Amino acid sequence: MLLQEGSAKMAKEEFKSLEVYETGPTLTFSMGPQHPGTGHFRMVITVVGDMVVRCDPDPGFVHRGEEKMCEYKTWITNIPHLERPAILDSAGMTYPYVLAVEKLMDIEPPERAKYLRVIMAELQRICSHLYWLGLMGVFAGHATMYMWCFGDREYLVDLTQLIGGQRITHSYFVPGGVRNDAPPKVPRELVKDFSRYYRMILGKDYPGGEMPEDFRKYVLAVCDFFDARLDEYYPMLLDSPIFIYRTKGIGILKREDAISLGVVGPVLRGSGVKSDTRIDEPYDAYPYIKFNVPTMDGCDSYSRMMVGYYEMKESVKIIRQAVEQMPEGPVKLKQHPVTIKVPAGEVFASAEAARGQCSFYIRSDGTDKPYRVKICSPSFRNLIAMPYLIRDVRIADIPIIYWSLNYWPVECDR
Amino acid sequence: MSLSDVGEILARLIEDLKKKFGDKILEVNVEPKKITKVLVAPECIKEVAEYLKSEWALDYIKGVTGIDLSRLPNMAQEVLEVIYHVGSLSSEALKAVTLSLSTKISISDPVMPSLTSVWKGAEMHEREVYEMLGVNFKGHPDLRRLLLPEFWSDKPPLRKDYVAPGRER
Amino acid sequence: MSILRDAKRTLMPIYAGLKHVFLKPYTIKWPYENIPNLPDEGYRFDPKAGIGYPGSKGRHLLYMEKCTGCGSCDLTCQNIAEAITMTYGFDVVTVLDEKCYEYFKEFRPEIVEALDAILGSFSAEPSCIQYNSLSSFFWTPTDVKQIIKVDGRYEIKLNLEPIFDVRAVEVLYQKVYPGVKKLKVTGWELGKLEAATESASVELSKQDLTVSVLVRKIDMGYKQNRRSFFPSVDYGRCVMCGFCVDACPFQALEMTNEFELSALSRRELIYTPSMLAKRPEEFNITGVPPELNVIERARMVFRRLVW
Amino acid sequence: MSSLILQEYARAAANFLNELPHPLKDFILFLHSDTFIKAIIFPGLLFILTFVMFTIWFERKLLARVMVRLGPLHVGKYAGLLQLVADAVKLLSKELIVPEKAIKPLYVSMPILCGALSMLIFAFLPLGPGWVIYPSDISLLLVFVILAVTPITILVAGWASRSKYSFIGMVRLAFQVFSYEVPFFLAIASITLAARSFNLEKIVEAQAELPFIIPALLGFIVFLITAIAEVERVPFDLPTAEQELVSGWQTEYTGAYFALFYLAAYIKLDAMAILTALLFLGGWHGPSIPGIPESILGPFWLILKSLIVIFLVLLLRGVFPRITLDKLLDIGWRVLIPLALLNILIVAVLIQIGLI
Repeated sequence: MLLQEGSAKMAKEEFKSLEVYETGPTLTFSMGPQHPGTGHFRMVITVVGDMVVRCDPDPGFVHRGEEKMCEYKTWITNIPHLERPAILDSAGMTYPYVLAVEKLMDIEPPERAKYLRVIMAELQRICSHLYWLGLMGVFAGHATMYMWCFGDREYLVDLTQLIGGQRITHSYFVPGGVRNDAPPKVPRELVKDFSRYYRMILGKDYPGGEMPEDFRKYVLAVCDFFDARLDEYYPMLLDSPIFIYRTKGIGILKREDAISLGVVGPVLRGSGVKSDTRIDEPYDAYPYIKFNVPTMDGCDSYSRMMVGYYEMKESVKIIRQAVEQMPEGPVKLKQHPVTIKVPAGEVFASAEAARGQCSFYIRSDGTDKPYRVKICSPSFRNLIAMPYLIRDVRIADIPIIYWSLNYWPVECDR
Repeated sequence: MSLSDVGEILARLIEDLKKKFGDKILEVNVEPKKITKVLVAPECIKEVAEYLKSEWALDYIKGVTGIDLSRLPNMAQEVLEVIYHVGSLSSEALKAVTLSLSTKISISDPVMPSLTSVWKGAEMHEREVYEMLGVNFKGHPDLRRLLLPEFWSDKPPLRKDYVAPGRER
Repeated sequence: MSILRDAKRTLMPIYAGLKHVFLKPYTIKWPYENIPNLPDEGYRFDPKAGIGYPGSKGRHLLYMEKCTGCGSCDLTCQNIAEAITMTYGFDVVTVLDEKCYEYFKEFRPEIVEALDAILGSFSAEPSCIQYNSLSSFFWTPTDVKQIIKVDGRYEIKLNLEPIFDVRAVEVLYQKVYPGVKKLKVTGWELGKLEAATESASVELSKQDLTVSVLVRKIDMGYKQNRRSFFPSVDYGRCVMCGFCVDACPFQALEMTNEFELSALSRRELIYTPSMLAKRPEEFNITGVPPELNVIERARMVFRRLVW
Repeated sequence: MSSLILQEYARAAANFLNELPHPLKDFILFLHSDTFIKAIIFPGLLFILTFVMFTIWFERKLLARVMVRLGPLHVGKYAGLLQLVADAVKLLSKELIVPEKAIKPLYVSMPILCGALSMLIFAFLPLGPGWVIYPSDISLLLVFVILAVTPITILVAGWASRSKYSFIGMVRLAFQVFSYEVPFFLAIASITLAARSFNLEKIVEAQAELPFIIPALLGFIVFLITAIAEVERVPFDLPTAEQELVSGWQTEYTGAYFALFYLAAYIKLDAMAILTALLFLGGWHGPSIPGIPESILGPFWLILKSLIVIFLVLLLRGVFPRITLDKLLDIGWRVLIPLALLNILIVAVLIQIGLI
């Protein structure tokens, strides 16, 4: 039978942390790796009744040895496969790598490239956060949010496609700049298609009649559109009493715990710690741009989600400023496009990816390949919070807490 | 915070460490913008870590790197290096600081004390280093396989003598 | 008051949902509708300036008249996806001597009549090669593309466009050998087999007749690339990063905005240099699936039951 | 001339019938009878299937439009009308998997029982004056009995699957059903009080002047919420919560078994909508249109009213997240039951002062 008398004893031997619920039958089951709620990731969950006693995260189902792979590939050809772990946020993953290699080579990218990098990184941060918010809806049983987020995400993906050539995984950043300049013009059909939605959502025509094909103005128009859309998300999901009931007070990670566990990104900021690599260790064009780092003091799933929501608003602000301030000029240092020489040495560099601080430790021995590349990916650093949070909660709260960490199995496993 | 401030703080930190621990600090590698690394012996790494946490408020672990140094040029003996990248969040002045605390252990007997009691967040990182490089962390609460498959019976894959299948050339 | 506010917050989603019913959907009915967001230009790279031009990173476009066969793209891709392979252009020729020609005249007169006709007035346009026709080895008159009489022998070409592969042996084994082996049943015997990188041949004999199939490297007439050494791309592996375009020092590779690359087998995803040299518009792919009639639709629906 | 021939044929047919053995004759006469036509065509099987098909299509289209997408497009000439047929063919052609550990007789029989029981509800629902398959004086009670029994088939199905997710889903369903049946019945009780009958036709007749939604508004709200919970729709779809329990109690069911459960859920939804229209919205009463007989206009109004209810229930799926079990029980015992009791009080007072 499912509820065996002796299972509590068995579980006690198996799991040392089972102290509180010594009596009473327990049920142990795997969530994942084939589960609509977790993705390529497994949690071994032990429950007593409806309460979760223990959660044992088991990553590694999508581990592909990125760090070992880096040792076999050259400095530039590492870039396409380094962005694979987080395809929605490929800029976030390659950004610290590129920064680290630049520090090793002691070079500085041209000014315009810095702004283009910021635009690209922020666009992808929004894309990643939209995925987060949309799937948060799905995990709460609200499929509409997912569809809205993905519908609106299209216009941001179009922007990244115009700049980087592809919808995702652009391989856009290289040491010494970016691979190509932003296009001067936007395809006419896209502008026509977008202006219809602009009118539909904002309820007004583009100021001055027809929307121009100029890239800068188009980006600003998309920013306006997206701001208006963000305001519509709020009453639909984030202010809905049921959603607030589902997330508020669920999965509390206190401030001290957040610091001592070493979590990053919106999880850390949702616990009230104001920490952002873009502010603390500013890189590229971030020092020239004014923006806030949203934090929430709730320390719960709702705070984390709201931090993500407000971060999207901040990112729109950053993109607006970057597009307006972007100077003319070259976008890349003159160097060989695929073979670069990197002097021996070691470096530790960080950048703020969508899910939090992503750091690279790189050691070079002066050859054409890295000696060791260590990726401290944000999801891996947030993984540790999972067993602490998924404990003494209901089964229904597991997906909510899991997804409020914005955990991305591939990024964790690398 | 400007770069010079960070450099100044780090310089003070290292001076303080040298004064406090003396010979136990084997090597200091300060490269502005790149890395600030303090090499200590494995026996006293816990002591240094506790000092850093209590006196310098370095309470935020950013990552643990393990490297197999045996294929580096002019490397006398085969050693593994384990580096703890730590920063601080409770102190506003130290937010931009990343200190790398490292230790070297021999590849034949890779044992070192675990720092999970100092930095709780190092648990998963140490588990990863354990399975990827075979470093045995003494005192780790739950030293188990993390990312590799259950049936993995080959060498630790991030050691240099492990060659990925299909990459022999 | 808080109850009222809660009620309002509860009803707001219903209002928002109802409002969206009247919006135009985001959905693009691809492939029945065009995708508006595709940049017209493909990604290109200027080796002199050292930067790329923005554009879509879709299928590659190869300029055969610029490619020198240096293999930089191959070298770069080896570190990324191992999708690019440098391949030679090969020619498959069936050589008949006089005696053999007479034999065919006796037993398969319709073929030889066609051969004669083609030989008499040869000016056929080159068309796309049909690999399958080679493996059967039994020519039909339409398969024969060119016949040349050299030193009293007849050389029959089944393809005018070169077959690209890494080695001649591969071509022989993959394209010719399966058909040749079938011939054993009808009394033909396999004779001398010569297999090398540059050329390969197999001899077939029946009584005193000898036919040989020859795979040999051809010169496509590009001055800078006498070896006909061009990259072919396996789109089952390519990640479309475009670093091969960056690596080409002669601007011979570009990317296009063509992204509809699906195929029914892995083999069809390997694009030979002659396919890469075609511009997307020359492929003339509409993307719209064919209209099925009722019987075909029913078969698709019931295919599980039928099996 | 032609009428003569017809008469001839009729006479011949009557002779033929008379010569047949008794049971067969009875059967053929039954096929001609009113009851049989009702059971098969209008309030019966064909109508149910068409109504369910329309409901599912409507749900898909409506949700798609709320989500700013298009919904089914290709199957069927217009707007994917026949998508459900394609889905049914797909489901029926799938392999029927019975888990190794499952209790096979129960596992296999429960979907059939569930589908049959939910169809049985329609036997007692009048869809217009006289349009009822089995007229009964206690039709409301019978409907309620069947509605109370169908969850038990699901409980047994979840138990018989012997899977952990099915088990948890089943337990959730048990909590949900047993806590929501009480307010559900209390809400109905006020109606029977007001109409002084358990006969659904008489209940509708009693609403000729005033639909019961006006005196029993609280009861309507309670009834609607509990009805949504009874048919396991969002936001009360905990037993089959995909993100938590894969698919709850139906995790192990495939192919035709799954199709039967799926169908049963929508039949129950439709039955609930019709029941709501009958009990609260005045049934088949509506403005009469000259030239159209009452027997056709009645069902039209009733179906229109039930469609409005269905629209509301379907829309909720697009706009609300799922609630948790503790909140569900909290609402059920602490809010809905007092509300339902208050509603009975109000109705009783209204009866006492002679307003109803």
